[in-house]
Amino acid sequence: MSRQDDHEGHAGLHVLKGNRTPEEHERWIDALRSVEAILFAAQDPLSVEEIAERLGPGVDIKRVLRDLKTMYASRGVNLVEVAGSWMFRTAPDLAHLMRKQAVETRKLSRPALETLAIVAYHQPVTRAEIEEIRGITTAKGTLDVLLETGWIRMRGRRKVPGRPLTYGTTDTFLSHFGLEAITDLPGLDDLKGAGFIEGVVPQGFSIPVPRDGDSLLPDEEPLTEVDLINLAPLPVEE
Amino acid sequence: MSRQDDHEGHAGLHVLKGNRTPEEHERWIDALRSVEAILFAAQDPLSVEEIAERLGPGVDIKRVLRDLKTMYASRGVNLVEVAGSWMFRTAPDLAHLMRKQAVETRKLSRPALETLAIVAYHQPVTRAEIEEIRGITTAKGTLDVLLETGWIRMRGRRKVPGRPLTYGTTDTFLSHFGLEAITDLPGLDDLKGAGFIEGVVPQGFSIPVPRDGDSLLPDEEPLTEVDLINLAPLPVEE
Amino acid sequence: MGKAGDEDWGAEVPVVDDDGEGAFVVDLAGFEGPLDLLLTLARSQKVDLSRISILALANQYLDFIERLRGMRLEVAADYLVMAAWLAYLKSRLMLPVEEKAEDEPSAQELAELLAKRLKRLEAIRLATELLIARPKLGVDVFARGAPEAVGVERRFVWEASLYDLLEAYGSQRQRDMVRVHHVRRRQVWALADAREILERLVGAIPDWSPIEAYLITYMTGPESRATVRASAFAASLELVREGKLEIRQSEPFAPIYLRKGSGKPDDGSEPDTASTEETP
Repeated sequence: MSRQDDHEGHAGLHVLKGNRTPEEHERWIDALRSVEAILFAAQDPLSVEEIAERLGPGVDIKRVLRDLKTMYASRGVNLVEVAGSWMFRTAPDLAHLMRKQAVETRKLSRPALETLAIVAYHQPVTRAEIEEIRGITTAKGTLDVLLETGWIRMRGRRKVPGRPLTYGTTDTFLSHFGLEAITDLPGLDDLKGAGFIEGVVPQGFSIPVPRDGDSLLPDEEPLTEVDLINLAPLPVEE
Repeated sequence: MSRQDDHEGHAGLHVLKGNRTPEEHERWIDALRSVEAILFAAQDPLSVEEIAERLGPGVDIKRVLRDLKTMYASRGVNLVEVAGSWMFRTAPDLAHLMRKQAVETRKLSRPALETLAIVAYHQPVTRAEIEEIRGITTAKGTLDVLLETGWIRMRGRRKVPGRPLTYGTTDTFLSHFGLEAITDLPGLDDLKGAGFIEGVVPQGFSIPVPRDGDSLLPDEEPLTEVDLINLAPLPVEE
Repeated sequence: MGKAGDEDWGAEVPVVDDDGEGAFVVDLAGFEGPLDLLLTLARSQKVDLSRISILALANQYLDFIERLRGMRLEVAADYLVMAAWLAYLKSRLMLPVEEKAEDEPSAQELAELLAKRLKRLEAIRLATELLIARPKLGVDVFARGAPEAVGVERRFVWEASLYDLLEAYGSQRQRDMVRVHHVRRRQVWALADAREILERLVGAIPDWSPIEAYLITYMTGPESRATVRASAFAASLELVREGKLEIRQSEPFAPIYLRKGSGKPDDGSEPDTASTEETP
């Protein structure tokens, strides 16, 4: 299988040839193959930096990723960006074929899902705020379960009396729900359109723009070391 | 990215269109995508039967596999058959990307340094001779480490009972220690002058003039091919 | 409500709990709190939540709670708190517009706040739906099933300077010098040692015995034989001169015999002593 002279063999690659010299094209093919192999082999998403580290310098990895994404868009496996990192995944429309692959996953209850959504859309959010939105006391276990899934985390403490803990989502959350960034949350525009983002509603009634990133807000303070020890979620019993 | 009408988007798939009706072609594309996804997500290689079980009837899986194999032949990932089962694997020529090079700087241990110095001054020298000079048993690992540094090499075998291996230094040794030739190693007077040897040197104490050159001495015989295979240094453990 | 753990994983929630005192507490399963119940009731009005009649909603809620109580079921406290609050709101809404206190919201404002809270809950419910409808990793879409691990290839760059090397060699050979010196001392039988040993041994043996018999235990190896013999012989001559030992050899290279001397210093008349020779 000589890569150099068999045009047909390049399959998907040749469609992206463009206006390159044969040498440039060859380098391009090499870059595509390399990134393809690195990402295909990996189970977890890889950042551009991680790919670059493996490839060495001189490759425009972002362009390669864009081309690969296009090439794979119609395939059974797609290249997707998740939380700034890239990974191959099976195409969503083939989910029916994959049922067998699915390990028995525990389904989160409604309250837990709702709490997760509130953390996602309102982060950073305190337990009291979650309860205010849901109009119900949140069982301590619910947040523990969510912490255990690795989808939410304790971000810090709100600088108000009582210094309540603030919660936010993790990269694992983004990865699980196939979100490139927290701003990609579905329905965000609808929520904004309904006037919940802007300050038209009274204090404490707004659905804020979900904030990305790990950096604390001005009204948050970091967790202390003691917090980190005491708050480590206990394993949830089966 | 509509799969149905975007020809370009099919990337590798359209080259295999052949003489099919649009409907047949669509079914064919579906089969390719499905097998692609199933194999990608599978934890172990899958047999034709296992794939068939997932896909349901009516698909010529062997042909699908053959087509996928052709499509992927030039790619960074290949479809390979292993013991009658199929799996995606990164292309063999990209194996170097699947390894991370971790370069660690290590200091030679004291015994290794001493042994190296003895090899340098006394070469060609056998292990027994090194032990006699050091007055201590030399661990097998010490010589292995030195062989791994590339600074010493096995020269041949001494023509005495037991045919012990003889060791000598390499060109890498010279270049690492900034020596033009092995004869540039300082003699007794220089060592004394530099304070490496202090006090009164007893009668008969001498430091050999290191012998240069790759050619074997009259009492050495070359390594055999069997030696070269058996003596290949094993990687040094962490 | 208020249960940890299993419930969060979608376990069955009991509809009715026995509180242990015979009365049944309606857990209002299916309703996640009074706000959720209100939202459900509001939806049944089938109008935009922002134009909903809070008054009508309050009535529905109060009716619902009343019906439960009519069935002599105990209703969880927070539902009752909401009922009380709604009854209060209803009474204020039905009164003619009162004089508004500065720091207190009007009944209309309270109604609007409630409507907005309901709308917000509904919005987050919708968002939850959208979120869980997304293809989920490990459920709908799958990552690489058999990832190829990246092998870490450790390469060591060894470090040593010429200084290190020479220092190692120098001190090694220096140790060597000291060690060699010790070994020589052990291997040479000093004259004094030989004399001392011979004196001790000969005293114990009354008759002629070959010198080898005395020395055999000290000749531990071929390399020590010469030094032991030489020193022992030299020492024996001295002892003969002092009269502490007699020595005899029948002919050159014949075995040398020793015996205890008379104790008087030798006068040189003994003929045998002259013709002895050291084994080469």
